[in-house]
Amino acid sequence: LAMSATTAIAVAPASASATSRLPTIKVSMVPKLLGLAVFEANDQGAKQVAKKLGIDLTYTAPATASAEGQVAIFKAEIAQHYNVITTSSNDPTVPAPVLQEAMKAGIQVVTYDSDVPSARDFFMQDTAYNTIGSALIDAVEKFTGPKAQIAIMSSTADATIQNAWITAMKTYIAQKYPGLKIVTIGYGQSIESVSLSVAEGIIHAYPHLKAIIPIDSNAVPGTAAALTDLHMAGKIGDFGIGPPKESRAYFANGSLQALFLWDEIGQGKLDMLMARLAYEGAHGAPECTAKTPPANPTPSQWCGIRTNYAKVQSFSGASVGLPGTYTVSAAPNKVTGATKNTVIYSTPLEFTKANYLRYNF
Amino acid sequence: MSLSATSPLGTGPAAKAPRAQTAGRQEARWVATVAVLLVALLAYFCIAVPDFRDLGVSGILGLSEQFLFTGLIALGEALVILTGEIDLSTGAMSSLSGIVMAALWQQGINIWLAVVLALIISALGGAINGLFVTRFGIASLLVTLGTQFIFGSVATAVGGNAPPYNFPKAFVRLAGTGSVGPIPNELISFAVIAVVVWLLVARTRYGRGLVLIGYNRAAARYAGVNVQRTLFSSFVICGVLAGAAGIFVSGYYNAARDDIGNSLLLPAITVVVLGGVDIFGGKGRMSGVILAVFLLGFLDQGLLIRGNSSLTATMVEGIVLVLCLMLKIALDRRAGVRLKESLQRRFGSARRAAVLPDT
Amino acid sequence: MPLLLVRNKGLRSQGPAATRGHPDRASGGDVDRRPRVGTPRVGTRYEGRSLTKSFDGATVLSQVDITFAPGEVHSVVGENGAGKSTLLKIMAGIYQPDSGQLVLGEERVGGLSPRSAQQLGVYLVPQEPALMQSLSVTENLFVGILRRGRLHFNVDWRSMKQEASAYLDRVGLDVDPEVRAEELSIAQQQLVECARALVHRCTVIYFDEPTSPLTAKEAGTLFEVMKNLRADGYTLGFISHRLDEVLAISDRVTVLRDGKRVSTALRSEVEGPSLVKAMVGRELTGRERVRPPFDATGRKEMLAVEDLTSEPSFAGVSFSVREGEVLGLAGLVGSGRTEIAETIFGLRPSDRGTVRLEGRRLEHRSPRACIDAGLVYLPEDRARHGIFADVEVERNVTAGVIPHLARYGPLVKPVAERDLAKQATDRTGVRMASLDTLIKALSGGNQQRAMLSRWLLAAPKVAIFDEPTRGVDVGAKDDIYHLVAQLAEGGLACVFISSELSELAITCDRVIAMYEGHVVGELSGAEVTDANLGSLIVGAHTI
Amino acid sequence: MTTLPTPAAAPASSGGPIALAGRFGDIVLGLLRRREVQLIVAILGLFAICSALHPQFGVPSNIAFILADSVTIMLVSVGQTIVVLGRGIDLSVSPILGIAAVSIGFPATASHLNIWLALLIALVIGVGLGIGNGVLVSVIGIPPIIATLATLTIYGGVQFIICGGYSVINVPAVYTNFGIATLLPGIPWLIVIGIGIVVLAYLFLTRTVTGRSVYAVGNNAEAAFRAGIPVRRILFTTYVICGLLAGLAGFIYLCQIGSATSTSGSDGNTNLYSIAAALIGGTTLIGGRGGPIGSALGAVFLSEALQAMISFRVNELWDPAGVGVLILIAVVADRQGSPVRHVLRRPFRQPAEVAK
Ligand SMILES: Nc1ncnc2c1ncn2[C@@H]1O[C@H](COP(=O)(O)OP(=O)(O)OP(=O)(O)O)[C@@H](O)[C@H]1O
Ligand SMILES: Nc1ncnc2c1ncn2[C@@H]1O[C@H](COP(=O)(O)OP(=O)(O)OP(=O)(O)O)[C@@H](O)[C@H]1O
Ligand SMILES: [Mg+2]
Ligand SMILES: [Mg+2]
Repeated sequence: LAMSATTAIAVAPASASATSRLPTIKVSMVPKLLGLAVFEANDQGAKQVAKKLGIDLTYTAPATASAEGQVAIFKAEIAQHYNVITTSSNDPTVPAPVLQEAMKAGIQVVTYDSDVPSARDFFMQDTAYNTIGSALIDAVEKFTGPKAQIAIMSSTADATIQNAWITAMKTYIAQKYPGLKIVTIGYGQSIESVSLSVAEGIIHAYPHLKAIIPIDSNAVPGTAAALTDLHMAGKIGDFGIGPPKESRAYFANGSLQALFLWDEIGQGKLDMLMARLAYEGAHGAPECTAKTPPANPTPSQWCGIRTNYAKVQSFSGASVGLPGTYTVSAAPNKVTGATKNTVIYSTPLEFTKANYLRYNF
Repeated sequence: MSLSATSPLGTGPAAKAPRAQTAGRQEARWVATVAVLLVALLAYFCIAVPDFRDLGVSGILGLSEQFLFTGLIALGEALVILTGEIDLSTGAMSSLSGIVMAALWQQGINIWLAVVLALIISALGGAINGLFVTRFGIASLLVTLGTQFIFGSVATAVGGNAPPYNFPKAFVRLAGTGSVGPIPNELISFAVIAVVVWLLVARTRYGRGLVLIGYNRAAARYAGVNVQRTLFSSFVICGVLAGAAGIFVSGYYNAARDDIGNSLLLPAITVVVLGGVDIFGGKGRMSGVILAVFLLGFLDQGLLIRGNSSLTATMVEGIVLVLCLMLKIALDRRAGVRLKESLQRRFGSARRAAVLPDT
Repeated sequence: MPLLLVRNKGLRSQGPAATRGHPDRASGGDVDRRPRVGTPRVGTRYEGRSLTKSFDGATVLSQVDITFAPGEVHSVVGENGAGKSTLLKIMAGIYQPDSGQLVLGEERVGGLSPRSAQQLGVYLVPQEPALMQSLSVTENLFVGILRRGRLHFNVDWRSMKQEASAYLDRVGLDVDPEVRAEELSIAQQQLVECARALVHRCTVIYFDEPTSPLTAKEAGTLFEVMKNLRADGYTLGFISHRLDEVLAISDRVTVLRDGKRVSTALRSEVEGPSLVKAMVGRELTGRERVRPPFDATGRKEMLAVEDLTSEPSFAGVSFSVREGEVLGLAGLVGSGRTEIAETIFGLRPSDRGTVRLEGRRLEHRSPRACIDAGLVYLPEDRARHGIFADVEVERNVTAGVIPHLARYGPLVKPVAERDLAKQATDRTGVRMASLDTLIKALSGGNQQRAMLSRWLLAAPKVAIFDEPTRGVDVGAKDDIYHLVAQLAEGGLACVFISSELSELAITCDRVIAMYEGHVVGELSGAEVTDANLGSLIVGAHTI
Repeated sequence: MTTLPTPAAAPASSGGPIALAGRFGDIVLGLLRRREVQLIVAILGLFAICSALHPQFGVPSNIAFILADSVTIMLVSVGQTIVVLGRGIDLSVSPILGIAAVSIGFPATASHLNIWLALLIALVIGVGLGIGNGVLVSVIGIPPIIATLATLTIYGGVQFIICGGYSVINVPAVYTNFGIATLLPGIPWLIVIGIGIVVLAYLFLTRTVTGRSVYAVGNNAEAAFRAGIPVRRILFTTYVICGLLAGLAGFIYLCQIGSATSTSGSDGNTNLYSIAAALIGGTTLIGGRGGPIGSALGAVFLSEALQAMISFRVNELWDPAGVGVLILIAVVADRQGSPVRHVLRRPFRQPAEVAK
């Protein structure tokens, strides 16, 4: 990456004595909806580190994936004087006014997984679009050979991330495997039963299909179930983006070749760290607002990565047990999909028949 | 010679007749009940939920921005339900109207013009419902069940991949998040519209006809009410109000979405029923509906602020609906609505005479 | 729960020989597989003792004693709201009395429901037949006691169909038992109700105003059925506002007034005038014309109907009415009178023909346009087309003049509305607690008065009254005749549709007779008599 | 149009050959006027057209898919039909389905619950929730549309609470195998079960006392009450049966989809599709007319039409609109059909007295 850190803020692993001095802050984690394994895994990770970071965590979400439902929750959280709201938004625009209202009320907003670009302090992007796109297509090509018909199963036509992934895949195919042809994109509406019927419809409609790429966590089991029902397991390749646990049965019966995803538990941890950092950046130690931040701040000097604090561009994940350094983007990047003030969480993990049992999300 | 003079019956002692059983009193009592419940609810939240109390007057009024669009839909829905019909397409209509407005604006049309055009589209949608109901004589439940799907799909199609957002400031302030002092603009708009609809139902000729149709459609026709036109226009008004709700929603969220209204239909019907409108038409008052908008809305918002999950809030609303209806049935029964009658009312066929074509 | 459920099958064979026509016999006395229905006991006395009932604090029946004896038709008469229907409904288990006892045969029964009453053999034929319109006649007959087949829970259609035909024969009804109820006429449906009572093995059968929707001829058929049942030892109760019917069919007559029993007497001991006096508590004017002969000279023609046609109901109908004239429209039920009136009033389309009001042609008629032009129509079916049952009297009365209620722009002024309603109801003498009373709480006669008030408010020039005295008691009828006379006196042109020839004779200046959708004759002045009308309407003297 | 399944046998034949020919014509016309026959014609017609235009549409696996896909909606809509015949409506079928699916799904994955026991539990849950609706409607007397609107939210909440944030995943193969097993190529077991239930429902409605009472109550509750039918008990029964079938549908859903979430049932629009199938099948919402066979065919037709839309690459966003149009066509056909019925039916019998 072109961007390099001018100053790395190393967040030292917090010792018990250090954390006790941190003021406890109220943080909420509002995923798209309740009951989805990936979000529950985030929650699991977040819970593991919350106490250490001095965070009083609330995990709540609407019953269905509705942006209005999230807005109602944000509105109530403003009234409840939360310090930081972290959310995976159901819509890039609908919650913007209320999140802006929250920011005006002095609440830091961190989005993860799904952004609200105009109303947040920071966004944690799951992974770079181009990385996951090329990883998928490489795996597909290995299965089908260079000339093949493939199809994509997405959630809805206006799902931002899915569309970005699709674009990334198309770009990569155009560059590297011109023989691959995306014949159709099916939309399963983020509902497993709908995904199932749509996938079966596609399999019937395209008898020469070689692979199918479900890129939404409901489309993955739906598509695999369709392949199983139609006795096409292994005849049509199935490579998707989604969590492995839901699809163990399909790895086992061969109707699913590979899944790509990031470590959701770790993502929950990083989300908490970013919440703390955002809070500290706004309210924290005076050093953080200084022109030149200290090179090695103590835990009591948690320095933020505030927007107006242009020099601070990366931080270490060590305090929550994540390896490496995370970089905050200063400007949008078409290839990775990062926008301003975005942290890209990780490169995708690949789950296959060989390793799927090791992951519990 | 006056007739009553020739007829001893005509001047018989009034005391002999059954005690006055007034519809008005029954309805007024329910409105009062809803008002009491609303006050009690607010009092409870103010006492028991510090975060709610801390919002202050303006903050509490501000909460209403969250549910007034449901209220707008409920007003129109109440109009239709008063005639004994129902409109299930209002939620989809809101989505459609918001998205049409946004799409037009994106095409470079002035936002206010776009608003007007979206309202016209909503009126047309309402007119389609009305047409099927009056001209083809199809039960509105069926018609609007069908058009609900259709409006929804059209909204999705119009919205395309990237529904528009970030409308002009003036529009967002007026329709969405602005306020005059502590009073949100949306509340002001709602108040104005609510008063107009209330007057329309309670005080105008049109409203008189509307309610009579709900009580007995055939008799209304024989009494000279233009049943077809009144029914038709009730669907159009309902469509326009749903469309207006869609525009307010879009303004409030500063974004349009093809499914933004879907979640508004059931709460709107709940509000109407909670407000005391009989689902079979005729009985009910707009004032009850208007109060119920706030009752249900504050219940929902208050529970969220109390720290309950939105799921709990919805469930509590369902339970409150059942309890309120049980209370209402108990009150009405005391007032003498007997089993036979309630059976007749619920299942009898006479009241639901088909719409005869006007000649 | 019923205290008494007779299950003894043996009793049936001991029943009086009078059961000769019983279908069970005809079909060879099949094994009865119905599990729950009691065996009929023809020859049962059924008694009500000091029955009291009130609704919402208003006492409707107080301390009424009545005995229905086997082999007798016992009529209950009284004004509207006297409590007749309430009494029979209590007897049939539809209402519960507040106090009092019911004694069937020798045993007390209590806590009746319609179902248990039927199991005991008591059935009420309601005024409006209440059949399941989309089900077959067979199913309607057996509803509630569907024959079970061998498997116990399944339905044995075959045996029921056979029986159905036998029962339909018994009530003189020649229809296919498979036909749906909605395809039958009202009279036929009434007979189906009657057959249903027999199917349910009911031996105590009540008829609540069965004849009001029927013609004299249809009523005659029903009376034949009733007489046969009486001869077979059934116990019959009957309500009617038509005293001639009551006198013709009854063996015993009970008079109710204001919820109290005034008298019970054998038919041989009562006669018309005394009965009326007992019911109303005063003498009525009787059968004399209620107004002086009409002089047409100098009177403007108000309504002129020319060649009005609406196939297949009626064709080529022409007539006119003058200012201050009462024109009668006579005919059998089904002769097309209501259709004519509804066509004139714009409720139905016409194929051709014109309607003129004061010489001006009324085009594109609708009820609203007609009312505004000064033409009103009092519908025949008050319950369905007239009243708004759950609405206050006030709004019922002003419903016809809604456009005239507006005072401030489009807004209605409540005070003005109340004044209007008050004037109009005073004029017709509606008896009610207040204008805020729900109209359904009024008796039939008072509801009809309220309807008349509605149309008086519209200040009409021409009024069509369709069966204005249907289901209205004698006293109220008398009032309505006088009201019509009074209105005509004031210059109103009236069209008076009635199936009761005698009331046409006393109210109308001129009568035209309809037969199968055509005008078949006209009588005026002294020619208007029951006898003349009677022969015209059956098509005997086509002119 | 919506001919009742009359228990009547054909009328005894009589008359000469002309009468016979006429009678044959009558029978054909009569059949064509039945919604069930129209639907079969529509299903076969659509199938013929689609198979002609699309090589993959007519293959056995696609047929099996269409049939299996329709089974859940079929079962729910048969239950819905029974409620609607009694002049009610049940808007809570989606969460009933969902609750049944998740409540057996969790023990099935966690402790390999026996499949038959699971089926039993699903049915018991359906009955229990149906009883809830029945109490609100027939005992308390809340209008059905409102009562079930309330239980829709309440049951939906219960489904969430049961899930507690987790989804049912990795349902054991015993279940999923059951979901995809076929009797013959193109004939999945599920459809056999579906047909079995439909036949039972048909027999129940036409051949049993309780079933006939449902029609009577839907036709005219007041008259039914007077005829001694226990109206409330019958209404109660309809909701219980509807719940039972929704519970069964939940079991089948779990077997078919192999997973269940806190929004299963609701997210697939089960409510509306079940009502739509009933309406398309000729059951009218005013009660007393229609039957389960029409609803089942309606469900198959819906499933086929949606599959056709997928095959011809119509964007999924138009699926709901397709359903909406089908509903409107069905109800307009009903309406427009009625004058035809009046013309075709046997001549109106004049009352006896009109004869001279
Ligand atoms: N369900 C009810 N609720 C309240 N009042 C009732 C009810 N049924 C009857 N009443 C009242 O009881 C009184 C007697 O009614 P009932 O129907 O027995 O009179 P009736 O003699 O049959 O009159 P009509 O000749 O008009 O049929 C009337 O004043 C009526 O308004
Ligand atoms: N359901 C029906 N289907 C077909 N024809 C009908 C039906 N009902 C009535 N008719 C016909 O319409 C004509 C007029 O009927 P209707 O009973 O309205 O006449 P009416 O003279 O007003 O009788 P009433 O004394 O009841 O007022 C008759 O020819 C009758 O046979
Ligand atoms: Mg009576
Ligand atoms: Mg008539």
